[in-house]
Amino acid sequence: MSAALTVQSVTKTFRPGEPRILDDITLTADAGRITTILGESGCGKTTLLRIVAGLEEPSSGRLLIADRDVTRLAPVDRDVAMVFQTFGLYPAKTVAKNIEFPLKMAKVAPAERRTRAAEVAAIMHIEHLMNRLPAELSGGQRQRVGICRALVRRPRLLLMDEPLSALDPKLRNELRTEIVALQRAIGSTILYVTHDQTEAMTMSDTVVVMRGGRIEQAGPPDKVFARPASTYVAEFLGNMNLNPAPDVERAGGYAETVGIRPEHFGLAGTRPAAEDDFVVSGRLERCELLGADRILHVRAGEILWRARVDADAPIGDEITLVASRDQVHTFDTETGARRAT
Amino acid sequence: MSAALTVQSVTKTFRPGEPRILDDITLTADAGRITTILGESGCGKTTLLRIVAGLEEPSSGRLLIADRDVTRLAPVDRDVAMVFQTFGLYPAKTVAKNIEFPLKMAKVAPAERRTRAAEVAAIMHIEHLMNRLPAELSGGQRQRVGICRALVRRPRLLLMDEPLSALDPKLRNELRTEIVALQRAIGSTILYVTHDQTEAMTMSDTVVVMRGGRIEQAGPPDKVFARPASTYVAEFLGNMNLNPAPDVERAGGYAETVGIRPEHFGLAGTRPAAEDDFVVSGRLERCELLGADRILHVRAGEILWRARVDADAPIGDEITLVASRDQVHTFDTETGARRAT
Amino acid sequence: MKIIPQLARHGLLALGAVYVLGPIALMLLSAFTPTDDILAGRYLANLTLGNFVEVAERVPLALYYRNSIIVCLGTFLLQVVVCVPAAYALARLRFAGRTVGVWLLGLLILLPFQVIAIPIYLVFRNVGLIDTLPALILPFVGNAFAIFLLRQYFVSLPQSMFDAARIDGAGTLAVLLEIVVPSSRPAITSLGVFTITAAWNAYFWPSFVLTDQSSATIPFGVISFVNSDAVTDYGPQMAMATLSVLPLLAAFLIAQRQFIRGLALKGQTG
Amino acid sequence: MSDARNRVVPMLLIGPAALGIIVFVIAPLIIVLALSLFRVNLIGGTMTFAGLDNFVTELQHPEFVTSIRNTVTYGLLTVLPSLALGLIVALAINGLTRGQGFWRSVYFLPAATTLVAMSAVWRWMFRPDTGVVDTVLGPLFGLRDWLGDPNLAMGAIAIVGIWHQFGLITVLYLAALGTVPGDQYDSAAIDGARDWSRFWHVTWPALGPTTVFAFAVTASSALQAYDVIAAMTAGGPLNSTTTLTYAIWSRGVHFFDIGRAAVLSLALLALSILVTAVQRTGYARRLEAGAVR
Amino acid sequence: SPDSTASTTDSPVIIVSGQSAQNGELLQQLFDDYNAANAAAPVTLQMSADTDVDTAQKALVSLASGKGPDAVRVTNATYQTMIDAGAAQPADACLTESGAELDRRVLDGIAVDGTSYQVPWYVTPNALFYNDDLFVKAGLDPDKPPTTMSEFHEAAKAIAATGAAGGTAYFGNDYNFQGYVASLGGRVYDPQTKALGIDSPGGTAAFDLFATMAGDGSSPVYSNFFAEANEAFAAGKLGMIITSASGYPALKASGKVSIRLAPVPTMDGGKQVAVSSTNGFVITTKDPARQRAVCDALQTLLSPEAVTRTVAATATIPLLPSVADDPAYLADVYEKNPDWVAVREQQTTPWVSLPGGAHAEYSKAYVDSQLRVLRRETPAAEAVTSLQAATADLLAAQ
Ligand SMILES: Nc1ncnc2c1ncn2[C@@H]1O[C@H](COP(=O)(O)OP(=O)(O)OP(=O)(O)O)[C@@H](O)[C@H]1O
Ligand SMILES: Nc1ncnc2c1ncn2[C@@H]1O[C@H](COP(=O)(O)OP(=O)(O)OP(=O)(O)O)[C@@H](O)[C@H]1O
Ligand SMILES: [Mg+2]
Ligand SMILES: [Mg+2]
Repeated sequence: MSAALTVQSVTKTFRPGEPRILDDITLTADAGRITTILGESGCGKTTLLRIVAGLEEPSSGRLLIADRDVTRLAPVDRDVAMVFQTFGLYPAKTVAKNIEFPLKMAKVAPAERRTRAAEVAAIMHIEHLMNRLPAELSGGQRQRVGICRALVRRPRLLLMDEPLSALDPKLRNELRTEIVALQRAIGSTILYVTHDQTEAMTMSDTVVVMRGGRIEQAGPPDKVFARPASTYVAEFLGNMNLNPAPDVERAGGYAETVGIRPEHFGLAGTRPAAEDDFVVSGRLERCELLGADRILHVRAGEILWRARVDADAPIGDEITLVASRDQVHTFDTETGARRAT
Repeated sequence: MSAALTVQSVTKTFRPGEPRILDDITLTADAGRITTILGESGCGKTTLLRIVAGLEEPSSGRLLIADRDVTRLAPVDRDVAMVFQTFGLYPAKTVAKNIEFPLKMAKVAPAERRTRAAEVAAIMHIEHLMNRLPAELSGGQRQRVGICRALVRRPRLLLMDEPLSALDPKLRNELRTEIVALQRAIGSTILYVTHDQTEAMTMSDTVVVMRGGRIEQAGPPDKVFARPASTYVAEFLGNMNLNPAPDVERAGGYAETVGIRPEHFGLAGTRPAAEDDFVVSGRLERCELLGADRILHVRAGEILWRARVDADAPIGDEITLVASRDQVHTFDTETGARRAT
Repeated sequence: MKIIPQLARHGLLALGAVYVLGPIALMLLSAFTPTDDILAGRYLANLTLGNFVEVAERVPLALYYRNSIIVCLGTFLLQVVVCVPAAYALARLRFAGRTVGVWLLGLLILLPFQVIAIPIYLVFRNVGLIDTLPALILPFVGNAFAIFLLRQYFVSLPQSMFDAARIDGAGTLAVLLEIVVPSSRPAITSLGVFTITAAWNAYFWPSFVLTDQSSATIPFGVISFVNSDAVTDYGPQMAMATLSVLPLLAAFLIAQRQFIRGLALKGQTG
Repeated sequence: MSDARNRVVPMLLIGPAALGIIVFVIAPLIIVLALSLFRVNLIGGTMTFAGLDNFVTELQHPEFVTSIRNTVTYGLLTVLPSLALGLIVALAINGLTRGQGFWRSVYFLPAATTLVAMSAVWRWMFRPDTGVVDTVLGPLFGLRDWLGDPNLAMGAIAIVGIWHQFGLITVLYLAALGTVPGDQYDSAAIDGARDWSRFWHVTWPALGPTTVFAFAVTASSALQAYDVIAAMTAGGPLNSTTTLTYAIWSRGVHFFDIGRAAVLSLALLALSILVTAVQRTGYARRLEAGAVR
Repeated sequence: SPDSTASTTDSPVIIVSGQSAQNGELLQQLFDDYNAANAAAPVTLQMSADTDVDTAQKALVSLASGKGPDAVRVTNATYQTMIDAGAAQPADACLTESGAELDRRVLDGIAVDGTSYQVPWYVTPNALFYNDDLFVKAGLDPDKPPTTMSEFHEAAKAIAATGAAGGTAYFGNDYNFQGYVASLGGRVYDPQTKALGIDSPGGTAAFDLFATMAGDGSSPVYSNFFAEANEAFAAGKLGMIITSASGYPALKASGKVSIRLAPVPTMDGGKQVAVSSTNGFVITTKDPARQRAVCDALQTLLSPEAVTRTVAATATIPLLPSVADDPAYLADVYEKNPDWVAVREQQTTPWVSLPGGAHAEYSKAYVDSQLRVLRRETPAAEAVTSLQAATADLLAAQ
């Protein structure tokens, strides 16, 4: 698979002497795929995207887009487009004018501008809004205009910075589906920033988890989910229970953390048990209904475990949770790194 | 259970002649419980809360707080407090001064003000921030200050308007837990506006689903989830599949919509089948990994069904989904209303 | 790589600064140079404070300063007391006549004071306010421009803050004193700059209503060195100009951060 | 929250300011109108009804047309140049990576000076032959004795007027530039808009409200131009710098003719209403809404 | 307040003076000495740099509002206005009582319909000031200053040829002009007959002279005469200037030029005549007791000592002829400044002003006409005609 984008050892420091905002980032985004960047607030996601777009310069490192070195090129010459979290629409222009703007700057003839704008507007279902001003649109509509404007130039690479986070959940679901459909339809390469786990899991071909300016883990979402490289990743993707390992679980004499996903717990007795199952008993402290499921908060001494079980599973006050051994992850408490198992 | 708040036939029109923003709203909020108001953007949630707070006057109808008619009382005389989505902190006052402000207005002596502010600050873990200005706080910290300010007067009724929507997901999880814990601890009555389904489901004792200024359905969250009164509610809570009923499912000659939650579908053969099971077969169009589960998008002719199945369930290209009859909801296609079954 | 355009900008600005600072520099240089040297173009050849001494001997500086300070602070403080509530009401309260009020502001903001100077002068003459400090203050207290500027800022304050205050039990006065004023420091500062600058510099109106020294303000000091029909004393004239300009310059440099924040307009005139 | 309270509170808040405006603006406006119909003897303290005499005399007097023309000229010479200079300097400063605060202060300094005092300095700079202006600019443009030349005096006054106010416009624009959403610039960069397009499509629309406000500030100071003129030219030479405001002063105070000064005041009022009307035109409204490019 | 009857004389006597740059220091000294000698009703001198016209107007306004000063400094440009406004009180009694034997020309100058309304301080004729050095440089004999306007013009041309500015015959108002009109037998305004004589042979000849000299470069054109001409002369850049003798100290102050004085050159075909303006004080208080106190204060100005100090400082005409040659008083001064004698002995005609409020506007109209003539925008004949017409309108409107 060819790399649409290669980021090589990119480092970014805003002010000399201050810590690195990006620290030796190397990644590739495959052509025609969605690569998602994930990580806590302030970890450098936006900065990385802006460097790829050419809105910021890297302090060191190189950028290749389709094997061409673009490190020193102006944004417009990189053949990238970007969708901003805050939309970045031109408030004084109608929707049509907003979408046509990149073409106008590229000196495309007016007639063709209109045709191409109409085309992308149709894909995003906003044909009927072309004469409105941004102020007259809802959030979801605005974001669709932003996407249209990014698409109209048929860029090789599409950058999206938390494009859905300002929207309400219903719109978010809708647009998520539309973006994926669109990407399938036109086969573009997308670099997608989010801190929403669901988005990362459902949309992407590759996830890149960032932390404090470094890449913590990268890979296909199911692989990352199945074998998180650290407690940070484990907590971020899937909200894993992370608790000190019971004494019996410790090995080699150093502190360990065990991680078990809430959905991997079962109620004792409702499933076949194995010899090496991980078992916890405790008191039910709280029980949250989540539609078809329930989250049980079970306290065992100092420690609180969450388990996701069927909404209609029978529960009492005292609860025993069971997880199979291969669903138990262990991490070094000090560094948070995954223990080899 | 006594009613902390009763809203009787409240109607609101902002400008004469314009449509009603609130249309004959009647509801009660039980004392010591959390009542959540849910609904799409613009449906009138905030307006209702502002009327309860006394920030707007109802065009008609009555409000009772603890059985006292407060319809004409000033906000401060209603013994309510409110937490705003945008925090509404006083930027020129320190955290301590912000929290003490309601007490100052109530002419509480300075010494007592300090004690009580320190008390609530301790509950919300912001004791160490008391001398900061709001601009020096993170979003989550600001919202906690907002909650403290609302609590310090020990109001009978606490109104919260999307208190978490401006925050990032991690903080949101944290504060959600804190708010519930707090409510448990001090037993206050909370009227909580959100459009986040998870919040509504996990926190509330009662949910009220609004639509276009009217109450569409109200009740305990599990009841509402189990028997949504309309397609609107069904879609809003749990993102139900809503598709035209197959011909055989139609009854009485009028158009019907069937609704099945993705998680109520199973793969044919992996579960015991019954005579009257609802069965769909189709081609797998897309498959989204969602951590421990997978969302299958199955196309049967024009119609697309989503099913949530175990991540490790074996799947092929052609898929048959099965749902038991009692998990199939039917709605009038025209009105969206639930068909009696 | 961005060094060149940056330097070009600095160069351009430095060029403009010749126009901007030239007169000020010339004034400062001349103030410390004897008149003869000034006429001969020999600045600072014989550094002297003599010009200032002469100013101090010829005009009652202390009186001018006192009057100017009273007029500036008086106008500003009264303006705040009078205009802040009005601007708050026009920005934040719903009441009959609000639209008309805002509209009227837009109209009055461009009304030159000179149009109405004569009637005010006649009235003041009849009530004996000629040659008094209140005559320099009163006409500017209820000021459309001040209300406009403040309203503009109040409109941009978040509604939730006002809602919170009402729920917290703050009455109108408490909202004004505890919430509006502390949150509006930038706007009030910029109003202060506008008002104090205007009052400090005002010459038209004072030259209307003042006939003697007792209430004369700083510009009179300057004018007294300008209007003579004998040979002009440039040295003392520039010294006087310097003395008149310095306090404001100092005040601006101190207040500028606040001031500039208050000038960021967001809303509309309405 | 009773209805009565709803009505009383705003009135109490507005009251003092309204009173001030009624007493010191509205009432005087009415008095001006009345005064224009009287012959006023200030010293004797008598007023006699004069009908339209004042209008007839004043409208026939060359001073009337001259002062209106001069006021308009001064406005044309100062308003747009001040806005343009202010904008250019603000853009130059805004693009700096360091030194913004320094240049902002430098350019604002004139606005913080006493105009009467600085007029004295300027007058001296404009001194014929020996002044800085004549010695430096004279050889370049062949112009001399600006203040003594009826054709140049207004230009000199305008140079001082612009000097005094464009720093304020700069600061206004700088403040506005600070609030232009950065994401629009980012969009523009990605969309391929370079310098001029970026200014025209992003910056200028965002500066709309400030431009309208700055116009109001400069236009109103143009209508009120007095201090520089009083200190530099006293309306001369040959009335070439006699603006309406200066004419009102000289007619009313210097020549003791209050009735005719009132007529001039009315002319100034009409002019300011005209400017306000211009400000309310579609273009200005769209500019203000940030919808012009 | 000075007008309140209760406190007639126990509050200080307030005297207002503009023109502080013109002998203001001397005036202050004279009253300081008076105050030192007589503490009973001390004088507070409110001095400003305003022009005489502005001073009078402000004083009139304050008088009308009931809180005016007790006395106001006037020149001939404002004297009539003060009388017409009813502000000036008769001063005959005060003058008589002082026992001062005033110069006839002074008394003529201040009498209006047989009554004097002011206590004079000095009488200043205009005179030719010239720069000794520039004369020498131009090859002219400094001991033989021009006596006619033709000679003046020639001398100006000679000086201009050296690169300096030649000479100015015009002035910042119609002060010089009135003398030229008189030189050819006319009168700009006759208070008795109310006849105007701007449009007269003298007026036309004067404007002609201004235009010709400006035209051939022998006279610089100053649009702001007072500031520019004085400064140029004091800086040694202007050869000759015809101005008020009282300007002497200010012009002398720079110390850089050797100033010489001579009588005003005669208009060609006319007689030698200078214009005199009386600088003095009108009593404005109506309270007899205060009038007394003011009179007492003003009488110091009429003492031989005061006259000596004044003349020594200003080169003006002594109010008291008797002190001129008195060795105890001015004899020394004149010996040291022989030029001054001729100036003192010029024929003079009093500078008249138009009645009431008309004067200020006339004065401005005059300066504008003169400037147009100097700039040669308007021919002299046309200028006098239109100025006379405009002035007639002003008089009619009174
Ligand atoms: N222009 C800048 N100058 C200095 N520091 C900056 C600048 N832009 C970003 N930073 C800092 O760099 C770090 C990374 O910022 P960035 O915006 O890339 O984070 P992010 O991962 O996008 O966070 P979020 O999820 O909140 O958007 C932050 O600490 C931020 O404060
Ligand atoms: N002051 C007002 N004047 C006129 N209309 C208003 C006013 N406030 C709200 N509305 C209208 O009332 C309707 C309901 O608004 P409201 O703010 O209550 O919605 P909401 O349910 O809180 O929406 P969201 O989820 O977006 O916050 C909207 O159509 C809104 O435009
Ligand atoms: Mg970001
Ligand atoms: Mg809302």
